Amino acid sequence: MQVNEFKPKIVAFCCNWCSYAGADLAGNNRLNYPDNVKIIRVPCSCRVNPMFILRAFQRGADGVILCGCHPGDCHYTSGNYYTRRRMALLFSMLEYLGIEKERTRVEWVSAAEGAKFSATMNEFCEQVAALGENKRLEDLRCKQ
Amino acid sequence: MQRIGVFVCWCGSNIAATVDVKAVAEALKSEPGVVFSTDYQYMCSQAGQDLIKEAIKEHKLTGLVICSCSPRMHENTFRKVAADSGINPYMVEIANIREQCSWVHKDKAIGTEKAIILARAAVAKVHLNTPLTPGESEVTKRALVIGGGIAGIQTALDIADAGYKVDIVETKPTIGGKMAQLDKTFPTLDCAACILTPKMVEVAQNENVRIFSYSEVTEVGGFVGNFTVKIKKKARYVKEDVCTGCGLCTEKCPMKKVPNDFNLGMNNKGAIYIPFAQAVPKVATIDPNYCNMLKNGKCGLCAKVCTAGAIDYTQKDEIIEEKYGAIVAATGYNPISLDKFDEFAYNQSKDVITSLEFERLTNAAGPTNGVLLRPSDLKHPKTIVFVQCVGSRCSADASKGKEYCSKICCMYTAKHAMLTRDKYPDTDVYVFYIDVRTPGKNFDEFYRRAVEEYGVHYIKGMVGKVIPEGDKLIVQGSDLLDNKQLKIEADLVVLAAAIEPDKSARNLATMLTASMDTNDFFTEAHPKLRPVESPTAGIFLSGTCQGPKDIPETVSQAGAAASKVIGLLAKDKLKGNPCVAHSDELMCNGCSSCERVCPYKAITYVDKEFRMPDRTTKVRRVAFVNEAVCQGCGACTVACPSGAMDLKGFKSKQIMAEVDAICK
Amino acid sequence: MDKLKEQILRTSGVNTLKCMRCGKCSGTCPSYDEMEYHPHQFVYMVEKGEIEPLMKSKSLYKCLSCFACVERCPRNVEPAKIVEAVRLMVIRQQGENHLTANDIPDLLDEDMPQQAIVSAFRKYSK
Amino acid sequence: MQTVTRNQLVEKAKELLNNGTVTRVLGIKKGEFSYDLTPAVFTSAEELEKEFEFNGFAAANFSKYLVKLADGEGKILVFLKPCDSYSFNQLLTEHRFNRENVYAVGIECDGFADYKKIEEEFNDGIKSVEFNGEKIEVTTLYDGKKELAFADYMLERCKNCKTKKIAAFDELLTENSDETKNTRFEEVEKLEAMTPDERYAFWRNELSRCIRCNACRDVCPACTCEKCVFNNPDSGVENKAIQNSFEENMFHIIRAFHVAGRCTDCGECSRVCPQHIPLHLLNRKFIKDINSFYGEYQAGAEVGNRAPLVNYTKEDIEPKDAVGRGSEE
Amino acid sequence: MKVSYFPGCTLKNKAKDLDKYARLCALKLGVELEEIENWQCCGGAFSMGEDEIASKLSSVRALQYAKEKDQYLVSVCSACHNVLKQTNYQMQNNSDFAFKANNYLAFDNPYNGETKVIHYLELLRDVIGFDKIKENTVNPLKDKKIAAYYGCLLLRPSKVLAMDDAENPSIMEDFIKAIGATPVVYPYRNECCGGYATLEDKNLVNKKSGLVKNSAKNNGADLIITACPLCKYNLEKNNNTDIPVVYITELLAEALGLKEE
Repeated sequence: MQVNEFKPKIVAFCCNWCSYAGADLAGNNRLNYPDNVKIIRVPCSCRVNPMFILRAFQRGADGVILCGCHPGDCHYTSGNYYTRRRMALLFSMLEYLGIEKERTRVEWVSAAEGAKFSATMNEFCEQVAALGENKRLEDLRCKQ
Repeated sequence: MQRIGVFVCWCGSNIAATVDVKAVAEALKSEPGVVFSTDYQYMCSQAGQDLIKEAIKEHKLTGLVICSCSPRMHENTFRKVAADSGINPYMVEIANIREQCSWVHKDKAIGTEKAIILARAAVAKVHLNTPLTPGESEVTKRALVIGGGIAGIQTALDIADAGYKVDIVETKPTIGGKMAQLDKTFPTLDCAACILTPKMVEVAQNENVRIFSYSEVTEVGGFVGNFTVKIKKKARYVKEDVCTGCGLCTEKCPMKKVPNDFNLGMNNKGAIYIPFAQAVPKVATIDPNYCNMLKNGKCGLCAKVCTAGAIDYTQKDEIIEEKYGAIVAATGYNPISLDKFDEFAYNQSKDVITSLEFERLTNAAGPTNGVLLRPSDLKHPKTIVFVQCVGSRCSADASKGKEYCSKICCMYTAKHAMLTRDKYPDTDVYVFYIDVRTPGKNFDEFYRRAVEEYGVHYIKGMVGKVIPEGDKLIVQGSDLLDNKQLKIEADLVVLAAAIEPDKSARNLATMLTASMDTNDFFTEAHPKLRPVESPTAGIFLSGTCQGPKDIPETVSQAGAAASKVIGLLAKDKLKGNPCVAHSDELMCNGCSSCERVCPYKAITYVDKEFRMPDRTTKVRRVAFVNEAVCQGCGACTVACPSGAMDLKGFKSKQIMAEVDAICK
Repeated sequence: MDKLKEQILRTSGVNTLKCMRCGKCSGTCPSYDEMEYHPHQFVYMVEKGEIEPLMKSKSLYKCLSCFACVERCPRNVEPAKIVEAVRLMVIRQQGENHLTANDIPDLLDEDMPQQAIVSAFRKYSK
Repeated sequence: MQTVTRNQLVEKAKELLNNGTVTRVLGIKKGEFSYDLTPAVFTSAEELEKEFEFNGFAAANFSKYLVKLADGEGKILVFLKPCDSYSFNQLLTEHRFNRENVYAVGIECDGFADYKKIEEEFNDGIKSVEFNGEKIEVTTLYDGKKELAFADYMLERCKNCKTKKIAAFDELLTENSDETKNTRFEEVEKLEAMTPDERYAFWRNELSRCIRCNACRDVCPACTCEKCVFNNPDSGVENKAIQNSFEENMFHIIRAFHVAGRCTDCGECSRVCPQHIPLHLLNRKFIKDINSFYGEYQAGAEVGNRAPLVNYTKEDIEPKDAVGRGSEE
Repeated sequence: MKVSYFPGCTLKNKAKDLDKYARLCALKLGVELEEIENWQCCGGAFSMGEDEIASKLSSVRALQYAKEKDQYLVSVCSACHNVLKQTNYQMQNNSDFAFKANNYLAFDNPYNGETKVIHYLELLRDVIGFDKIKENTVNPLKDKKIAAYYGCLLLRPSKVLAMDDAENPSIMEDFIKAIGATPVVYPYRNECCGGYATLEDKNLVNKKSGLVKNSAKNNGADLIITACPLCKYNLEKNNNTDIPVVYITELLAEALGLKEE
């Protein structure tokens, strides 16, 4: 990696039961992924309010990824089904407003999918890095 | 303003090798609100815990940030440390700098930088943490067991023995389940009825147990310790408390052509029937689909012959409502339908049967009184072929069958083969197998006896096709060890059909908000450490509804489920998870969005009077979260348009503070 | 991976690792008795990379493409596709056609439908 | 031009006041100019005669007012146009007012005029605007009297009227109709067909004009929260007045998402926007997506319907397949 | 109603009766079989190689033709039907194959498996309806005991052919009942006759066909019906058992009173 290569800021929301555990498993198995991914633990992907995602972009995140249990496997039985609808509509709207769709993502990662977690993060970072900085949604005043 | 202490763990070299722990502790010192920051080799050790306790005292800390391994490892440890030192345990946040930092990054500078950011995010969250106290709720001291097979019976008996009330709900007119249909049981070959029926009687006579036979659960509300359940008692058209079980009506009933489902349709019964001699409760039941009296008002013979006056053609379904502290699912299994496997000719020949049908054919109380006669012509079969793994171990994309191993078939097939050879030594018995799986006490020895002492021919390979030709069944299959294709002329073919959860289980799981896997087996809370609990609090699992298992395993699981139930019922009050949703009634619109997304029906609405700024009052509909039911997923918080609904421990402001800290 | 095996797997689209060695394909095969290597052996030998004996075997031309093994395989392995892939590998080689136009006249009788000839050509030559 | 006349409405209102069915009437009060109309409550026949107005500018959606007004003594009369009737049902679905306190009279609608468009035509100095059949007569200070074709000066939402069906009423003053039109997504489709850069430029141009007057929110029948998140310091998005980029980046997205699945597409937001921002194009994008992802859904079509965002099926589209689907169709 | 019709090579030649009566009967039942213009031979057997493209293009052409006419694609010959359905399935489910095939053929509108391919028997059952055949039967074959011979290609692989239960089918038996005869169910009705191996291994074919014929005869049949010219040939060449073999369409024509003597 080059030193001055653009490193996007990635916020990853992970549900406590599957994806956060999947990320832990990636750690257990020493499966590397970029350090610019920072995980926020939520009980369920359905806890993630679109406002959090907008907030992240406003504060200078370059990409936001939301990870939850696979549909049908939600710890709370149906939380991720709501997530799926909310994010389908939110991401579609962001794209409609001209925000590159590659900056947002939902991925289902189970507690057993450490490898998938790591691969997803690598891929997502690369994808966001290719787009460069998020200038369209960030609020400069929120940056220091 | 919080007084926050930051504790950076080395985890030996696990963290310290890739994260400069001292630099992290140092960097965090300058964060607002942080009054103490240090590092230590093993924060979770007794010495580490003491260090934290000391710091809490000395620096009058109000909140803790522990930079260590995943919260899934030690969050509870550190919460307990906080509680022991007089801080609310929910004032602790963990920055996961091991699994999600030191273990996935190699460069120390990078790891250190990330660890600092993660710690800052945790500090930002702790600033907004508030003390949380788990709610308490009463426990109803009565358990419900759904399913009256051996699993349900054993669970109920064990709960009753501990002195608690327990109800069994069974859809069939009698308890007993599949085990009542079996002949002998492996590997001891004692007769199923001899060991089961005393238990059936015992459960019926236990004063702590009530049996609702011919009944179904129709509605489940409430939560752990406080379930409200509606049970439909189907009309059996016989007064249960009056019928003496003499059986006269069943003999006199002129309608004789009702397929006897207890014998899997291999013989007939009357429209009024008692499933089998040792049925519990031993009362008659009328099948309304066949009874002439119920269908067109003609007959009434059973009422005439009944000396007890138990027949009541006007009986209606009855709904009973009861409260329970715990619920056990014990809904059992069924063999799969073999419609998609007709290469084995199950639908084309009467002499191709399932193993469960074979049990009835060899059972003394079965359609042939225990004499092994084949269904088509009631002749003794001289050559019998058993086919294993019919519908088990199929790949998911094979569009038929089950992916899992049904687990019991190898053993019962060995049993069938052995018993046949024992009773009818002139019969040739072949078993086609893919693998013989016999883990279990005395299991493999049992299988070996079938081969070595009883001369059962085990053939490694699978049957490709069964060809009914004349009065023979030509079984074409491969013998892989001999590299041959065999054609065996058989008189009877027995298919070890895969087993699947009872169809009622899915509907029940929805009512219980208990999760299921793709095969409709109930999911356990943890596959190893909590195998008899469902992830939904207060719901327990017993027997094959959780996965294929044999009788000894079922009985031990039934006992385990019972002990979990007893542990729950023994408590007077339950502490809940304090990270639950909470609605700010001043902001609540009463719009029902939250109620609609709640998977636990934890939200109800109340009309509440509010004082308006102009001193008038207004009654508004507002949401009320039952904290004992809420599991804290947070679906409602996003559905709520006004932001009245928030999740304790994961408040919007807390999460946004983390976002801000990360994006800084 | 062995090149031949790789080619077979690609052409057939079959994942031989899915096979649980139950032998149902061979239990069901109508040409079993005519074959030197049987359907389950095709799957197993390809998995082990033993392709050459299969390529040399007359068994290749005994498969009737009747799809019985495909239909009945509990693991959806589709053994017939493996047989076909090995056969294609052979007949795609220069001069390795199992059937040539010159062979035809001797094999014909006046009732034989065109279908027999075209399908035999499809299966036996390139 | 409206088929329903002011006098018809006044007569109906008087009748219902007189026979005691209602104690109050929700309507529009005359202003200085014909386009200067304010919703108001009338309690007597005299007030109605004197001040009740209904003309080609009377486009306001009445349903939102019921949240506050349906609490008083006796029933309140509301006249529901098709647009209003959907909002009416949606508010009932969300338990926002008590149905028993309202008497609803359904009235057909032929579309309303857009004063902003007329104003643009004449720069300044409009003295009066009168409606005469298919014509609009405008008298100005400088040019005297001019005639405009009504059809050319209709509100955008009326030109693309989604339906003329009245979805809720106690009685109908006029005929109900099943007429529907399917042109309202054309603008959205045009935007979808653009490149992300073009779309970004389009929206930046539109949203940067926002002055955060909050008129869109205040008029929106889906925005009836007891406390708006933008006014709530605890919500994390509190923002009462103009900031430089919040409007462009956040405010309108959050607002649109908040009403997604509940917005009936009544078009009030765009009608009242003093900066002429086509806000309906945000709401319609959500509606279009909802229709295409989860099946046709019209908020407020029936009371008690489950909004798409508080519902799901196990086979729902994945977000990655959803994004950008509009432009591919 | 009109449907696209793919007759196939043999029906134009050795199996003219199969073709002729298929058209006549369908017409009588209200369906016109419109022969696809310039159809090319399907190749007789479906090539299972994933990388086999050229050999499937003639089928794709026929499928595209039917798509443009917005018609069902019907064939009578079991082999053609099998090739068409399998090719169509591949066009639907293998995007790589579909992409390449479309590239080769350079259609104006790419073909992606839109056409519904049905066998003549499916046409009778699902489009026309066996009841209608019953109504139109003027010459019910009352005393005939008929064994339906499915062979392999009509049913398998059932995931793709999706016509009937591959192990215990009923479509031909129901057809036999519709024309007033009695079906004979026998275990070898879905076993292979030996197929194209007839060209070089008469012995193999003789064994396989013999099993089928014996089984039909032993179960009391006095006639075997088939939809496949190669099956018919193979069965007839086996002379161990004496039982006639006729095409389904011939039998249908007889029942409908269309058979020319």
